[in-house]
Amino acid sequence: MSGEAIVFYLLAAVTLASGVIVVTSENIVHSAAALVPSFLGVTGLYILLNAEFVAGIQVLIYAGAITVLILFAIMLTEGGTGFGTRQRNEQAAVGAAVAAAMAVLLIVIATRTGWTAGSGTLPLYTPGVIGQSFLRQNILVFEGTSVVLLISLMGAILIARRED
Amino acid sequence: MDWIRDILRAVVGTIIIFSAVAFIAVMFGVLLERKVSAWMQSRLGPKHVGPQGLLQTVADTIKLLQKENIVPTRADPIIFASAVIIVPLAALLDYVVIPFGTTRSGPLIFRDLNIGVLYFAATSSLVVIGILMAGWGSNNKYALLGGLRSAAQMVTYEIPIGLVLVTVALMAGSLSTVTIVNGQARLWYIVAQPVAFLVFLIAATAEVNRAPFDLVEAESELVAGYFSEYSGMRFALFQLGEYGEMFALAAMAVTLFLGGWHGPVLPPVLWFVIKLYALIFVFMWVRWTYPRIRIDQMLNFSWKVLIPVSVLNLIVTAFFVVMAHR
Amino acid sequence: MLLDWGYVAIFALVGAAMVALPLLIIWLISPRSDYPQKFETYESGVPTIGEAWSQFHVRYYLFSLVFVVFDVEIIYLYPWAVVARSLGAIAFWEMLVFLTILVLGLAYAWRRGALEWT
Amino acid sequence: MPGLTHYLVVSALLFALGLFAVVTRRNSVAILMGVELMLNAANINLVAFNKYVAPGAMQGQIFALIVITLAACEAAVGLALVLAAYRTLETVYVDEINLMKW
Repeated sequence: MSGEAIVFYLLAAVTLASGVIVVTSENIVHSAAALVPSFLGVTGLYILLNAEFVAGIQVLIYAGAITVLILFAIMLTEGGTGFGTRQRNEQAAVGAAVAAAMAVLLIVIATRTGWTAGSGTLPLYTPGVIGQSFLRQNILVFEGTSVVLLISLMGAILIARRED
Repeated sequence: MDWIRDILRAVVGTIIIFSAVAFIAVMFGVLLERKVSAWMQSRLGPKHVGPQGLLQTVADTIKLLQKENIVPTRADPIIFASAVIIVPLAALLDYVVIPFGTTRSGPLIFRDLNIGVLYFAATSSLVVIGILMAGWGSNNKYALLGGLRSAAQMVTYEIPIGLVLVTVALMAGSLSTVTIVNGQARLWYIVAQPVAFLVFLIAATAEVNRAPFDLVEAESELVAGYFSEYSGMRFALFQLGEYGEMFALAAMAVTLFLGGWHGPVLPPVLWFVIKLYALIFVFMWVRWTYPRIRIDQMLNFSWKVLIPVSVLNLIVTAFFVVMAHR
Repeated sequence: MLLDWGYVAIFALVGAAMVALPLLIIWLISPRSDYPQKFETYESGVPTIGEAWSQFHVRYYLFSLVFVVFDVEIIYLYPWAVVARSLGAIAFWEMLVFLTILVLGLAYAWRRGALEWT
Repeated sequence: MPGLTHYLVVSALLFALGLFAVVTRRNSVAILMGVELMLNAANINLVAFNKYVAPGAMQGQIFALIVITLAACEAAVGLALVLAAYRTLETVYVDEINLMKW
């Protein structure tokens, strides 16, 4: 087994194991804390896929910002007080079956399809290459994002602010 | 066997950087803090352990090692234990991209990453998670309040730091720290970017929760903030995290604005260390001079002063960089 | 490039081990006490009342909300900063549009009082 | 050497985990965490396809960045909704938020 394969399996194991903690833990703060190793595992996978810029963004936004937001939201609502409360609804078994069926379906599709290996070599995705792409081909996406950000900022403030 | 050599080099490099940060930066930094504060208040400071009190922090660390190992029964054991690893580790991870000097065979840096400053921003944002976990895991009212305040403060001041990093990256045309330092061979960026330097310095002070931004661990109201419940060696590890982060930010300021290792006559590494300690002295000077500000002033200052100023500064810089290039 | 990140991974692993080392040492050598008061939560010396895990004010959320949006904004500035010089004036104008829209967001948050610590 | 299929399998498993959280959790914040896991799974796919199927183009990575952005917006707005619901109904459990149901 090559070094890359070992690293891949380790990262996949970290991602999925902490993912399992996220979805099964009875303590909501443990779930949120387990999100961090899961996101970091995905970061490692991005690096294996030669996407280091995306990996940096993943840490900055997911691990550094979204998790903080989630932790804040937990502490502003139930916090740790919801320990005794049931965390899963009555359809846990059905849900597990659906999720398992979904996983099987996706895996079958992924393994049975003959993916055409693309032509061309993978360029080194430096921030510069990404920047070129954003400012040239994907300029509309780039400017559109800022509008989306503005709208979601306004919407979220409008919703979260106490009206008094 | 190339890969064995690589692994060995990485491990040795890590151990060197960690020991240097722990002993030279943090232990000496704590001593320096006490000496500087004593000097500013016309006291003598630690004087008895070793020559001129030089070994005071070593003695303190040995004392902390022998303290009882106390985890409060009401605390959440897993979160409580992981926070104490995350905070110092996230602070120390910053040192990967800091160029300490240069030798004939190339710059003295652990690894010159393509996304250098972005990596720096990403790892320092991980500290916030550790602090929130420490505050929540302690199940202590002071700790939780301090943790929430710390997190609010650190995320607020991450934005101006990010904007300043972008401004410098724009000047250098690269995110790699080595390229940024090389770009300052003739002129340090502080000359062209005094505003950005000031913003970075203020935001860095807030980022490491030092006075005047120490309202999150204000002794008189919050005991010690998020690490109130951590005693003995765990307390020392939080100190490692805090001082490690302070030195990392100062080193980043040196890299971004003060020309890194560049300087006449003296060897490069020495120049870097001199600049680093000069900035550390400024941090300490500020800490022992200014009173603590209130939380609303702290937040207002970032959102209504620092961020608009740094956005404006970025636009002006972009204008000059792009127009000058034509 | 993978080599760079291999180094970083080893840095993180060895670093975690070195940070955990003092914890192992104190686990081995530190004295134990079975004095129950020592394991109480600290509350200025009086007996602890209730759990600390309670509800907090929504203003913390408003600040982290504005933070997330601006943090996301900055990730788009990094690649732009690298190529702005080579792309010339067009890069400047594109970024001006982008930043203006986000400054509008800041102005809105300011106006609505989301940046007030009330 | 791990190939495209390896990444797709990991992402399928992560997606299923997220889906499980979304359909069975009662706490709305936990549901949002499940959604974040699903978005991460989608992102792994995008970047993996970029590397193995279309290495010349870079739409995969660009799109992954867009998805991360939208995930941040979604988290901000979603959690704001949770807070608003908590303020009026004093619960974050989705089966107790039933004002519109009769």
